[in-house]
Amino acid sequence: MTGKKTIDLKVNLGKLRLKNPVMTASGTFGYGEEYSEFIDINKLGAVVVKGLSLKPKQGNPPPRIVETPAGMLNAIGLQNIGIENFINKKLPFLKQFDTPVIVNFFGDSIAEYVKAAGILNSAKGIHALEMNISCPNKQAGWSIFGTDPKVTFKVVSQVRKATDLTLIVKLSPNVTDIGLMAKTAEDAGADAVSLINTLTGMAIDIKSRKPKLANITGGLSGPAVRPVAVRMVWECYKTVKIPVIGMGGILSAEDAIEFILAGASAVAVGTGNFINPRTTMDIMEGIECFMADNGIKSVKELTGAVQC
Amino acid sequence: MTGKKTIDLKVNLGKLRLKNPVMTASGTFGYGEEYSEFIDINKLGAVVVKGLSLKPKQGNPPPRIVETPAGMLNAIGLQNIGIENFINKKLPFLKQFDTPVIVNFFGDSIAEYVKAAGILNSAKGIHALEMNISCPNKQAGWSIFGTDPKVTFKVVSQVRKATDLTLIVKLSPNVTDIGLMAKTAEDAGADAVSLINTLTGMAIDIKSRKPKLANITGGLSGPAVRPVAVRMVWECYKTVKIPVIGMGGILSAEDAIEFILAGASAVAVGTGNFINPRTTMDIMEGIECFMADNGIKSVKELTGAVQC
Amino acid sequence: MDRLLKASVIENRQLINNHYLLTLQPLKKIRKPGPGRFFMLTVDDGLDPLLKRPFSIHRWTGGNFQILYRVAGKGTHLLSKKKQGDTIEAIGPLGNGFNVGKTQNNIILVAGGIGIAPVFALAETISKRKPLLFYGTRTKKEALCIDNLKSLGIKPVMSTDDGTLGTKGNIINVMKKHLTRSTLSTDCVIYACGPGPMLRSLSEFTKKHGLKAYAALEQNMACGLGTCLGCVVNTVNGYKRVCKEGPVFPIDEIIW
Amino acid sequence: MDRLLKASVIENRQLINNHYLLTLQPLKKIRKPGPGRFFMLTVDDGLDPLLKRPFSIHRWTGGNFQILYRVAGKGTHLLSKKKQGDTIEAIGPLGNGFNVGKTQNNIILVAGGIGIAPVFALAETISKRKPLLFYGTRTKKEALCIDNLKSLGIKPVMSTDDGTLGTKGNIINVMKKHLTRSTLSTDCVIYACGPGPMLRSLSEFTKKHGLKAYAALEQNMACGLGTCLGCVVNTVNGYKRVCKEGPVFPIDEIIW
Ligand SMILES: Cc1cc2nc3c(=O)[nH]c(=O)nc-3n(C[C@H](O)[C@H](O)[C@H](O)COP(=O)(O)OP(=O)(O)OC[C@H]3O[C@@H](n4cnc5c(N)ncnc54)[C@H](O)[C@@H]3O)c2cc1C
Ligand SMILES: Cc1cc2nc3c(=O)[nH]c(=O)nc-3n(C[C@H](O)[C@H](O)[C@H](O)COP(=O)(O)OP(=O)(O)OC[C@H]3O[C@@H](n4cnc5c(N)ncnc54)[C@H](O)[C@@H]3O)c2cc1C
Ligand SMILES: Cc1cc2nc3c(=O)[nH]c(=O)nc-3n(C[C@H](O)[C@H](O)[C@H](O)COP(=O)(O)O)c2cc1C
Ligand SMILES: Cc1cc2nc3c(=O)[nH]c(=O)nc-3n(C[C@H](O)[C@H](O)[C@H](O)COP(=O)(O)O)c2cc1C
Ligand code: FES
Ligand code: FES
Repeated sequence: MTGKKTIDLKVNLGKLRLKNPVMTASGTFGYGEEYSEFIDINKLGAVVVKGLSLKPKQGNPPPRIVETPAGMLNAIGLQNIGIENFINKKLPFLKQFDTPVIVNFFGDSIAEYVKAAGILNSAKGIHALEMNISCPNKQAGWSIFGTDPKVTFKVVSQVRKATDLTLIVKLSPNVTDIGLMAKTAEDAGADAVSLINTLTGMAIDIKSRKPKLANITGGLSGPAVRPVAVRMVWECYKTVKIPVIGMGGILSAEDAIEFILAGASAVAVGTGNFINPRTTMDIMEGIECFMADNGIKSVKELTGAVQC
Repeated sequence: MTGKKTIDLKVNLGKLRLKNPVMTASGTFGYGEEYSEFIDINKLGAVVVKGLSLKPKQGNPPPRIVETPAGMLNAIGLQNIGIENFINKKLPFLKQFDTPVIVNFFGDSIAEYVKAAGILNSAKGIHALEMNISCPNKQAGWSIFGTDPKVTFKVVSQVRKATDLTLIVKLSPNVTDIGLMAKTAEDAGADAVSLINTLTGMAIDIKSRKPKLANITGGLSGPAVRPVAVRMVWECYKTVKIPVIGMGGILSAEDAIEFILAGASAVAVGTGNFINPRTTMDIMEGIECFMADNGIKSVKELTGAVQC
Repeated sequence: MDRLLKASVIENRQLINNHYLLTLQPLKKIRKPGPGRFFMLTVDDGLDPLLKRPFSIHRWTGGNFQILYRVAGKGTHLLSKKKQGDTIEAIGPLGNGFNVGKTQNNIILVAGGIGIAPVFALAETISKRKPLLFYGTRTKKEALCIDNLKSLGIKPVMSTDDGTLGTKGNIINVMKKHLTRSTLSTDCVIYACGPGPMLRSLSEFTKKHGLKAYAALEQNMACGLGTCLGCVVNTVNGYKRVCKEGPVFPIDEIIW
Repeated sequence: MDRLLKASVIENRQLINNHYLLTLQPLKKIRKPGPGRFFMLTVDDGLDPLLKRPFSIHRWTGGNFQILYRVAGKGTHLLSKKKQGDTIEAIGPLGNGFNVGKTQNNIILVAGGIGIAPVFALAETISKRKPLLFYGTRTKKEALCIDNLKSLGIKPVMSTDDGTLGTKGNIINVMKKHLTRSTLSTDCVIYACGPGPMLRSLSEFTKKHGLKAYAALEQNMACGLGTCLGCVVNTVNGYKRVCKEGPVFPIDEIIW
């Protein structure tokens, strides 16, 4: 048995160093403030904040969420306070902690993506960028960033030029070939890919005959999608050389280890934060125990260690 | 209120007439024998049998199934007794009933698809064919039939020439644009599309570090996938003029009505048969009650009636 | 960490039909929360239902708190199966409750259906100021807390959909008539909780008469903490989170 | 329809650690099933766990049947929470059980761990023919049914992993020694149930000595009826369904 003391949880995402592989998933952790009551943010591998755009966005009308079997649909519509407000009002809070801040962002055009990346790049206290090219709440042809490899290549390589921060590309699972999308991001200069974003879904109230979400469709997350997410992480791990960040229905250390074995260098907890705000901490401790029990010294040994 | 007597459950799939919209999903109902103990097969809208190929197929090694949150993964590997054995040994049983028999089939090449369709076309007692172009248990480039529209068009139009039976094309959900796949099937001469087949997924046992399925990946079915299935049925309904057959996690009349409102002309029950062998019967009665309670005369009025 | 807690089920009493009163003992000490605030409760340990469910604080009795709830679906059905000694995970108290000015008199309370749960909590807090309570339910049986209200010296003006208790019909209409008959002073403040249509018609009434009113709203919730942005309502100042800025809002802010 | 039934929980008794004995009363009359057959039981009403779980018939007592089970995961954990009066949905009896020739004497039974559940059922059926029972468990505490076996006149040859009862070590080794000491007649037939490794080493032994043996196998199941093809094992005659052709197979057919 390896004592807990000698266990090495450190992982690297490009040039970014994390003290452990457990991050938060964008859009499920706000800008960190609310959860600081429940967990020690200093202990997190990284904080990934709610997706930001150049201008504040009001998002979709309610109802925005609905529960589904072992999952939930959301159609928040990327409501956010805008990059400027984030930098001025929210980043100072996050800077207090000894934990990397990863900013998830998006744009309505390549130009907006590039501009956003540029502004974020020069703000102090941001350690990495996560480009959301995958939100399924479509507006005016918007979803093509994440589903058409040509467009993906274009937007990622342009953003690459605009920032020297670690650049993570967040992939959509709503594609035929996830490996190809990961490869495209890698070729365009991404330092890592993260997946999965939500699967597009829909639920209908049979009494009113109306969609349960005002936006009609929404994104499916939670344990229901986990098998799909694990498979996609495994496919990406086999296809690209850059690190893969896995997420999709992670609620426990077991779940997290499943993703790591499938090929994830780090994992993110999304819906799990809602079910229990301490989920990230429990996972971290659970991974440590698992490693101690199994004599594993470095969590890096587990990445992709599934025996197929 | 409409009395139950005047309720019209009849639906059409191409030239095929069903007495009600509740069918069984391929691979979950065997060839009907086992379930005849639990339900009256005469009452079903249609029976869809386990996928058949020209030659018998032994399928994948075990373990072949594993439960996941509100769902299950299967990697049966299309084990089947072959078309000839089916016609000689199983079809006679099904012919006894006043219920259309829909034969699900697949091939390893276009030639095999065409040959299979031809043989099935000349067997007496088969009412429609369902082409499985979507099984995710890939072998040797096999999955492209259901994910590359060009190949899909080719195989469907060739099969179309080989049969004058109602031809249903069963679509894979593992694609970027399900509407395009449905349109491709329609353009190639399909009389209907059915969806969804299973979503490709994976589960890993963290203790042994091995995939829980011997085949590594498998197909996810059950309530977990329902929101994805409903969304895809809705997209196909908007895109094509031919009838859509909806399935994916249907366990109750409410679930079935959700699919019908999204655009399904008929629905199929898969995993639901395992949970309770009487699921199809309960759904049929539940749809009837719903229609009586809501003064709906024909179930056709409900197809696509979601108010978006 | 203070607001993440486990609580032990002391009692889960069926009051009538699908209405239950759940008494919980927090396994650590928590301070008495104000009326209108709420807890997110785990209704089951499994993955379906997945999310916690929000419930208002109904009563606070010597360190225990009570939830008055109606079985609305799967989650509340499972909650109704909890037995004495079972443990429930809770987050709370959450949100902004009813904030009654210390000197405010002339208080009018309006409750529709299970909306009595938080309205009773408020009534208990300010009972000495003799609030006027309008309370509508579907039928006589579903008129809850009547005895407890009496102990507080409050005799609600009732209405029921089927006329089995009080006036037949909708409580806002009853309130309108009642308040027009008596002198409708503009320094009164209304606090309400109930179904959407009730609150909407209340809001039309208060706008018309320039009255101050606050309503506790409901919305599907995932986190209850303000992070998921799932529970917003549309207000004159944009979308606001029911779990964080609410659940109690000035009624004239809400865009119905 | 006969094999789809509801059953009422009469008792769900914890025997030791994570082993329970569940007594069920079918809500309609069913015939006594043979040993080695099984039921698919609903462990929860929700969607997670989704599938029914297979359990062997352990005992049949005046119209009630008993399931002897070990908590292995989520489903069996939920099963262990069932209380008297709860209703469980069941399908069964299913599969092909132990088929002992009417004149067969010289019967050897082998059980490993919870494999005692169906092996006991068989022992009870043929107890008059004085079967020899080899029974291995992890530890003394987990040796179940010993008293009931005694009432049948059967005193098992025991082994435990930790040596707290019987010989320390694996039951197949114990059996090997025992059978070599006594005269190993070739007209004996072995019936076994237990973990995979146990059955595999039993099969090596029986092959070597040309003995007839049958084993009850386990496999993940979805339907239990033979339709999903999910539960196959590899045999010399190709894949066979544990739920339909099995769960009892001639041990020499199985490809381990
Ligand atoms: C701040 C707040 C306080 C509340 N206080 C009480 C109370 O004191 N007593 C009481 O009986 N009820 C209260 N509710 C309503 C209660 O939360 C819902 O009835 C419950 O969540 C329904 O869950 P279910 O699984 O039984 O129903 P479901 O089958 O999930 O749905 C039934 C109905 O409840 C709604 N609903 C489902 N999930 C939620 C959710 N997470 N949040 C809000 N609504 C939801 C659905 O939209 C649907 O209309 C409150 C709601 C909020 C937002
Ligand atoms: C014919 C047959 C008879 C059985 N009889 C008994 C018995 O009498 N007493 C007893 O304690 N156990 C018996 N079992 C085993 C029992 O079915 C499993 O322990 C149970 O299904 C585990 O469910 P779970 O949710 O608790 O565990 P999970 O968390 O789902 O899994 C724990 C382990 O059980 C296995 N398992 C899960 N689901 C199934 C399934 N549907 N079928 C088979 N294995 C599964 C998993 O592969 C895993 O190894 C029998 C199994 C079969 C096939
Ligand atoms: C309410 C909600 C809001 C989300 N917002 C964002 C977002 O702004 N940007 C983004 O890239 N992903 C967003 N996601 C997706 C999550 O980051 C994550 O990829 C997904 O939910 C799968 O993980 P999970 O199953 O653990 O939730 C959101 C998810 C949820 C549930
Ligand atoms: C065990 C199993 C076997 C299946 N075999 C087939 C098959 O042979 N051919 C096919 O087209 N679909 C097959 N399917 C897919 C189902 O027909 C259906 O499309 C899918 O399971 C979704 O529906 P459900 O969630 O109701 O199960 C199979 C599904 C399961 C679970
Ligand atoms: S419930 Fe998540 S923000 Fe209100
Ligand atoms: S469990 Fe379905 S075939 Fe055996």
